[in-house]
Amino acid sequence: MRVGVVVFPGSNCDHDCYDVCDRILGVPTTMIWHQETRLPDCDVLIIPGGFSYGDYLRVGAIARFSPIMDAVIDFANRGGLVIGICNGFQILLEAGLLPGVLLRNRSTKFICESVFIRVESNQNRFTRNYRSNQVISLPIAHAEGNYYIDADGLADLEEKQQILFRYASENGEISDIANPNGSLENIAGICNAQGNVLGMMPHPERVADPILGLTDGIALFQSLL
Amino acid sequence: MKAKVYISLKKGILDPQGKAVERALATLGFSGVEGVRIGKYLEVELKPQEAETASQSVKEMCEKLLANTVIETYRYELEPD
Amino acid sequence: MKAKVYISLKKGILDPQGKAVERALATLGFSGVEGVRIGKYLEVELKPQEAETASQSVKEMCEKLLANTVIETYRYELEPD
Amino acid sequence: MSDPTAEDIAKHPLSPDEYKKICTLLDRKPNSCELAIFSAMWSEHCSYKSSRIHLKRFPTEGEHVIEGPGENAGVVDIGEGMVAVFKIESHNHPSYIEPYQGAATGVGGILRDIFTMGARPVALLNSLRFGPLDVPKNRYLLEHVVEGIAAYGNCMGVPTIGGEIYFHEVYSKNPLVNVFCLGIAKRSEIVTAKAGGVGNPVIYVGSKTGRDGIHGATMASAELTEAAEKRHTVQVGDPFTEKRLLEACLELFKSDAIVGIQDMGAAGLTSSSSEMADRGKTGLDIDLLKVPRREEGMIPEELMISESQERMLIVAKKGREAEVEKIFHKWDLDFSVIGVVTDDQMLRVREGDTIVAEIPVYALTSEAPVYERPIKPPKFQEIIQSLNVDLLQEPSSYSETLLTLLASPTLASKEWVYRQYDHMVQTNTVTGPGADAAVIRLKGSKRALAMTVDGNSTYCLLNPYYGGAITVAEAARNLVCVGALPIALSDCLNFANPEKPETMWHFSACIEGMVDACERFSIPVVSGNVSFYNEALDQGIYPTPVIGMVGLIKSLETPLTPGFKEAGEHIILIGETREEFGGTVYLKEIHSQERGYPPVLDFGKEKRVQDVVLKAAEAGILTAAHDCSEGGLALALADCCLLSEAGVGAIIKL
Repeated sequence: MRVGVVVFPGSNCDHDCYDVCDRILGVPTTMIWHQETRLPDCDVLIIPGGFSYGDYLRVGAIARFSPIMDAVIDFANRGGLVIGICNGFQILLEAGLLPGVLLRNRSTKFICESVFIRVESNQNRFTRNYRSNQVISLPIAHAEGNYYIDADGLADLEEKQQILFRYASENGEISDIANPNGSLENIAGICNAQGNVLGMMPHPERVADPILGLTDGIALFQSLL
Repeated sequence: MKAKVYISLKKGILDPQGKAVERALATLGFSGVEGVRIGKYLEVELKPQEAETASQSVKEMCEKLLANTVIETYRYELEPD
Repeated sequence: MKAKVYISLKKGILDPQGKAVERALATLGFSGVEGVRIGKYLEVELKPQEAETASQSVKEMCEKLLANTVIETYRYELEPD
Repeated sequence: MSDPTAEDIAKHPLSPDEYKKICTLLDRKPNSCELAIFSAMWSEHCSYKSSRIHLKRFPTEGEHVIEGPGENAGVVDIGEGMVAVFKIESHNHPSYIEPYQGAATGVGGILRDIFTMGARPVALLNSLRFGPLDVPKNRYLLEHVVEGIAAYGNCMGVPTIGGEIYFHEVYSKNPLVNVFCLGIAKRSEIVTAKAGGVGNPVIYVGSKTGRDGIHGATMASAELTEAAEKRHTVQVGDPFTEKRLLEACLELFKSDAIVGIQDMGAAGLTSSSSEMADRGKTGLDIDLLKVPRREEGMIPEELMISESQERMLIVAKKGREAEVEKIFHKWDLDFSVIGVVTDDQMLRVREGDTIVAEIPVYALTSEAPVYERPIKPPKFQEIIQSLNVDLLQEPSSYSETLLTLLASPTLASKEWVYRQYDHMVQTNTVTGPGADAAVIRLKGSKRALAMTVDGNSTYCLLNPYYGGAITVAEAARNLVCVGALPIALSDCLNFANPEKPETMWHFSACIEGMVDACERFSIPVVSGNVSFYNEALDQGIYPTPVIGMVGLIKSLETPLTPGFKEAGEHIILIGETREEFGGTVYLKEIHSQERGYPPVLDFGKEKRVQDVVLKAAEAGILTAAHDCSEGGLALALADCCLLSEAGVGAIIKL
């Protein structure tokens, strides 16, 4: 299993994702500079969090046109595994690999805190190490995490079980109080129809090392092995 | 030559920043406000060229990058120097 | 009644966002671009009222909240319904 | 270049004697560009002319110290071949004029001071002071300062892991924005800021130059009168460019292609060029025509003192320019060879062939004026130090009093602020905001670093000596409470107008207290900053020394945090409790008085208390630790219960 971490100017969580894959899981991991046009051979691509292009104009709007993106889109369309975390999720949306859009948080403020997330189903490649409806604690850190999609799109997501993570209360209840940024139906993470592209706002790479406390994120990375 | 581009959120799309400004205006005592929507206003300096070609390229810029046509609409005006 | 407010950075004030978009347009092959400045475009819905009073209160809104007059300038138009 | 008119001279805050000294040093009149250069370099902000004689008293050596004050940041040895590089700096005046950009560029500046030394910034803290929150303008300043800090730090991917916020009337017109940054590097990778090697190229990298912050440096040295709020001096930050500048510089330092580097901070090109030449004992010849600019018609003096952000000055080895250019080209940054190192110890600035400034480097640096300002205690000092406790009415309900104190903005939870800071990026944060001190682990090692920022201006008002000493002790206590050995500190000294003897009385006495505490606790000062003229319309701030202190945890087991862990644990109070109400938060919030003598600090006893707690922490027998500071024992206990995840209470036998 070989992992590739795509690095844009302004990416911040590239080193964090690299550290989990390389140091904690011991998986061969390479950093891929956004100006490359071909991908090294790898089985999983991680598009990390951060402020690609300073989040200028629209989050992910400029990164979407980096030279590497055509190769990433082609890799995804051929069934390769792609995970977009936070800014990475926003880039996948701008690139059309995932449906919907991420708007400014309801509070208009940047939010960095641990939140409870309910794993909607473990039938997907990325969530197979969790139990369905399991409640885990993952940190979020964003100002534009307010997921939106029109009614048809939402119906489509639900019908094809593409909603993998929702913001929830500690006992797994989907409520507005448990919704930190105003996302439609508390959506925190979705996959595409084929299930090989995952986009999520929470940061699993930040809860993978016991020294930092909880490790609810490691199971997601282990699902790639 | 200058292009003035106005990008707004489509009707029905949530505008948290607009709501926040609306609330702030109320607390400042502006009673006559019924709604606020916030969008982007871009000024693009263009090399002198035919209005027709300029309009075509500005349209393309908006479609490709400046606006996210899923949730935003755009309009623009051209101003010869 | 609707007020359209345009807020721009003052001349000379650095516009990192405009710079980034300008470069992005260049990499997308739009060769005719000589500069981009990004500001805000607000639509403020107002209760029906005299144009004079509306204009006065919109001006005050800009001065007090909508524009950061240290680094931004503003202009606005009023559109009766 | 024309000779400056009287009006030109008046534009710069140079005294007539200073102007005369310039003429003798040059043995001719300075032209307007030279005058601008002198006025920036001899400003209070850059030359420390009113504070230099007092700062000399600080102990700056120690077992861990590698680089003390004088470089861009202090460097301390943290073992296993690694070093920590850190500094705290103020951006007070710009934050009053434009809070978002003022605070953001403060973060940008302190980050550059760290990575210019070759270290990757891994942690940010900040110490903020505002006027009371019932005044709308103070709410506006707080909200936008926090947003500016968050926007810049978050975009740079450097976690903001701790800090403090105070609210007090004296800061209404003079908010304080002090930002602390710490970076990590291998000892062998440290880079210094010397312009060595005659003939080596002088290279400008980063953003283009504009008229940002013109007179910024001198503005920080001028009392903020209402009219003098210079609108056009707003510096605008671009964190996206700085992130590329950071990665480009760290990539550059892996090669040995450069001799020295310095960030262009206050007074931009002027201070970086003359300070690098001064350290290298060389001269610089720079051509302004080669300086990338973003505005037309900029005259030499504007280019020399502009404070446009995200720019660095590099001296590379002759012949290695292309190698350096390739790196900055990769990161899409401006690169331009603007001059060469010379051996005549002159700063020579030209526009093509015409010389616009020619000044001996020593005239700008070692010859900068040094003043021993007059000192006189304030008239009411005895009065405010007197406090008759018997006149204080005992609270009718102690519970109500505790709730009132907990609800006061200075003591209340700041979660709604630090929730806006990404305090987890880089996955090193073991203990984040809200604890006594923040702790980050060092990947690949059992060691960890703890850091805190602290200040108590009320104590410093009532007795500056003890106020200064307690500030050092307080920071050390916070580190010991997370199990860390205090190893070094950086200080940011925020004071009012130094031309007033009362200000200098506070300044000198505060430093004396800090010096004694540093020596008794063997904690050296490795870097720092002085911010004077925090005074507007005769309302000066209280003396506010703020300290950023760093501690070392040799082997991080389970992190020590203030929250009680489970019922049944014993609560132990270490140290003597005396009846001391002077300068307490209780006195201010409940009786709205700021009087009396601050708590007496017995250095010997304080050191023993700290050592005992540290030993107990290292032995792993503590499950929680917290120091009694503002609000005393009651607030400390309340914190320990509120911060406990086990939802426990506490029974105390007085």
